[in-house]
Amino acid sequence: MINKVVSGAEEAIRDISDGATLMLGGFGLCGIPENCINALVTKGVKSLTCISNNAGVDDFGIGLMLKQRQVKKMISSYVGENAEFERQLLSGELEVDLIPQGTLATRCLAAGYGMPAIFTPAGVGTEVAEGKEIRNFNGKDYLMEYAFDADFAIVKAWKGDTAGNLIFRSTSRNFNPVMAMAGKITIAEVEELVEAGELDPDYIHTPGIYVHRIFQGKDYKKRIEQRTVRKSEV
Amino acid sequence: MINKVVSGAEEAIRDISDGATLMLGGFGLCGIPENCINALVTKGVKSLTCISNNAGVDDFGIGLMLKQRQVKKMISSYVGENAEFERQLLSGELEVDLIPQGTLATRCLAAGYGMPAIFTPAGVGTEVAEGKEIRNFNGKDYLMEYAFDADFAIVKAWKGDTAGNLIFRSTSRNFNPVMAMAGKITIAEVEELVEAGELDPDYIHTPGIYVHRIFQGKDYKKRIEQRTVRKSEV
Amino acid sequence: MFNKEEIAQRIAQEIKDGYYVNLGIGIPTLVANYIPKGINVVLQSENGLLGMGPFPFEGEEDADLINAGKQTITTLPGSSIFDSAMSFGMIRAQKVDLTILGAMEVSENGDIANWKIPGKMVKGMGGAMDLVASAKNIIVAMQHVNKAGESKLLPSCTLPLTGVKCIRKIVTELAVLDVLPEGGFKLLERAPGVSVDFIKQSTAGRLIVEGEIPEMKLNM
Amino acid sequence: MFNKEEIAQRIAQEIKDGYYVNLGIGIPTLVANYIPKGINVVLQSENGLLGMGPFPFEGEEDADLINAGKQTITTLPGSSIFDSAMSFGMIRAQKVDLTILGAMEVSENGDIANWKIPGKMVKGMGGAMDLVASAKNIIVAMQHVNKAGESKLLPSCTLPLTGVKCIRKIVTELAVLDVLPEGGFKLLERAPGVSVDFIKQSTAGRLIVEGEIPEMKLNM
Repeated sequence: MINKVVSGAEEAIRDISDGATLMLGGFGLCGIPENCINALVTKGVKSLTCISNNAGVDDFGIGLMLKQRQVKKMISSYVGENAEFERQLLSGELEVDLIPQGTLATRCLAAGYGMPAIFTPAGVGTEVAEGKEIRNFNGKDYLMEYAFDADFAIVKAWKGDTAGNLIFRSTSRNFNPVMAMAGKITIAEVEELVEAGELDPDYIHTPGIYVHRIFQGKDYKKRIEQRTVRKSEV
Repeated sequence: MINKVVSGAEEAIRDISDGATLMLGGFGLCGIPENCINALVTKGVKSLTCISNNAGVDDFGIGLMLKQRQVKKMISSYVGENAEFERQLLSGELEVDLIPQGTLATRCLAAGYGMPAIFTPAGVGTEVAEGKEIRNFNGKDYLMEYAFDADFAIVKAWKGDTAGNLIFRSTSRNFNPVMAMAGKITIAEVEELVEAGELDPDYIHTPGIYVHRIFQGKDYKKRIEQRTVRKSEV
Repeated sequence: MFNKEEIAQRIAQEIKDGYYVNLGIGIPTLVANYIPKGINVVLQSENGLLGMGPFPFEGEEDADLINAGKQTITTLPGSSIFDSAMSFGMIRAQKVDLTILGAMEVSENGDIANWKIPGKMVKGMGGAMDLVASAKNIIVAMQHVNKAGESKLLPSCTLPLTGVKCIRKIVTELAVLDVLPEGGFKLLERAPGVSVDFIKQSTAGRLIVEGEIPEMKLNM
Repeated sequence: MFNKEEIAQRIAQEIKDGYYVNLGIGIPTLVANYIPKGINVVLQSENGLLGMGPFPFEGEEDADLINAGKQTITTLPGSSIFDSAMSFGMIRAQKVDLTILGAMEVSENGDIANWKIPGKMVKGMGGAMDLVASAKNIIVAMQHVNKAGESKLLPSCTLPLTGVKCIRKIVTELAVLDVLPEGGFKLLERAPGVSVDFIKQSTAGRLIVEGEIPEMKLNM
């Protein structure tokens, strides 16, 4: 097997430079690559285009990069819950491209599966359709949307092996596998890194061929955005 | 959960009638829905269009349906290893549409993911491209290929639960998950049927929403087409 | 007049045995509490879960297990997890039988606006555009009039659209209405104590009233 | 002149550390036996496996574990299994570094024909059209001439094509040749005991010979 292990976040992001286009996995704060985001903040790389379903919160996730004005453009489906984001957007410091969540996911899939474009009905008849090719199949209109072209995809998995195979836990899977397939260079941080052979080949979510660098992350905070509970039955 | 269990192959295929379009999972003889094929042979339903990567061998798999002249048309990527197939093809009794294997898989995926068409470079400049729309993206030509439209998808899984969730074993996975997603009605036969809750949600290959009927098959032969071995080291 | 819980309760009656259902944020989320006993329904959460269960007990929250509203939740026996591409794949392929979501405006031809107010901070459409463009059956849960007292059932939407000609049914605090394929809000039921005239006054789009309009009933 | 094993051995030298490689049926399959020691290579089988291992020991065959040639095989530590859509997805996305396959004909502009002979029973293209249309680096392993003694390296293919302008390198029993982007077979090496003249006679397409042509060497 080919060994994809790097020492840590710093080495993993070593060649991400100003102006790069990054995909960042996660949904809300769930399943985000915490270690790599912190390393990007430390490195201070600027003018990034970030493709990520959400933009974090003020003091966590991509919000940390926004605070340092490292992000030039966000491509997301939903960017609420972030006051600094709002300030930068309204002041014109930050560009935002809002696209439907399914379109976001499928444009990642398209990149990972070598399909230059896909068709989706999402956004037909809305401002999302402006300037896009519309095509009718079987009586229904679809927009043609292009595969993403990202320099780096940065994802967070639960377990990974030295060959780059990844397994995600519960709904922290979300965008991580489709982004892992879509980066020119894919970086995976995992909660537990094991030797090749320790993961069952039948239950790999992302085959190692899609992953270029992998490392075991540390100090995961795994913050909860909306803690909703019911009373314990006694 | 919604219970998808039926009593067996006979009940599962009860409403498959003459002229239907079927998808049949498997690669070669690996992972084919043996029980349902046998039930289709017993039922004697005719003029079928079968979408399947291969056409079985003379005395096993889809070959059994061919022998009884139940198949009007095969849509496959590779149909060797079958003398009766060859005879019917050369005599004009059987129509065959040969399409690239990746195109076959991706047209299933397109159906399962609600994408009316996809773009692939496979077949550009060859007879496969005849009559098809060619489109250039980033300097490379692609064919536009349409999603399949199958009345039934019939797949074989290793384990399944009463909610229709499926897990495949080793390379018997092949076309089964993509076809499972693509049928208007999807029938799954499994080697072991368990109660909902016994399979780990993180390791489901095909979510139950795609499966309409499930049953525990029996008497699996799981024939090997090319038995290749090396001598045991003593 | 109905309150939010009652709107949710009335919508729950539209859910049939064997349905896969996607519930939006707000009133739609409440629908889960009123699914009729004895029917089997699976809730889809578009961040990648089929078989969404109730909120976890205190102390059992799992940061890795949330719904599309980012709330901590649980799974149920028979649940499955998948990635975002498959989630929206099954939505586009119409494997989800019913989508219930909120709206700012609905037009009499079934257009919906629910994601953007010009001049205000736009948070994004999330999965709403995918859901309304794909679902075969969409019910809107909303207030009949906005906070300024203006009708949200309009001849045509004034806000930026989320989807066109897609809404089939609307349940508000005042009424249950079908959106007819040929256009127009057909009044089906009125909330207890609400007159047809009041519904007429509260509906800016074309309201179709035929025969006696019964009161909404909540099956308890 | 080289035999099939030697052709495979020579091709194996083209494989670099860290490559993901797809091997077609026939001579290409033999390449697996000659991958240089000390480099790490992962074999992809397009029926849905990364990390293909050797044939199983007698009695350990598993009907559920086969390669694209339908042969029983094994996995290796670090293998992964996936469905056919993902398999061809990674092929189309050029995640596979090198594809090695057989051919009936190759033209001097890199076209390949390897799936159909008019008048004969056609078995199908399998995954060959996907592979040749997608791979960034394709080596053809074949005999220089067919059984009738006719060259298989042609000005243009006479058989129905599998793919166009896609072949980069050819290894035969006589020679190693590059297919130049601008067209033409550039002779790189000749098999031991084979003269440049003999290669010229065996090559119907435009052969480009520049300078001294070394003998193929097999790193053992």
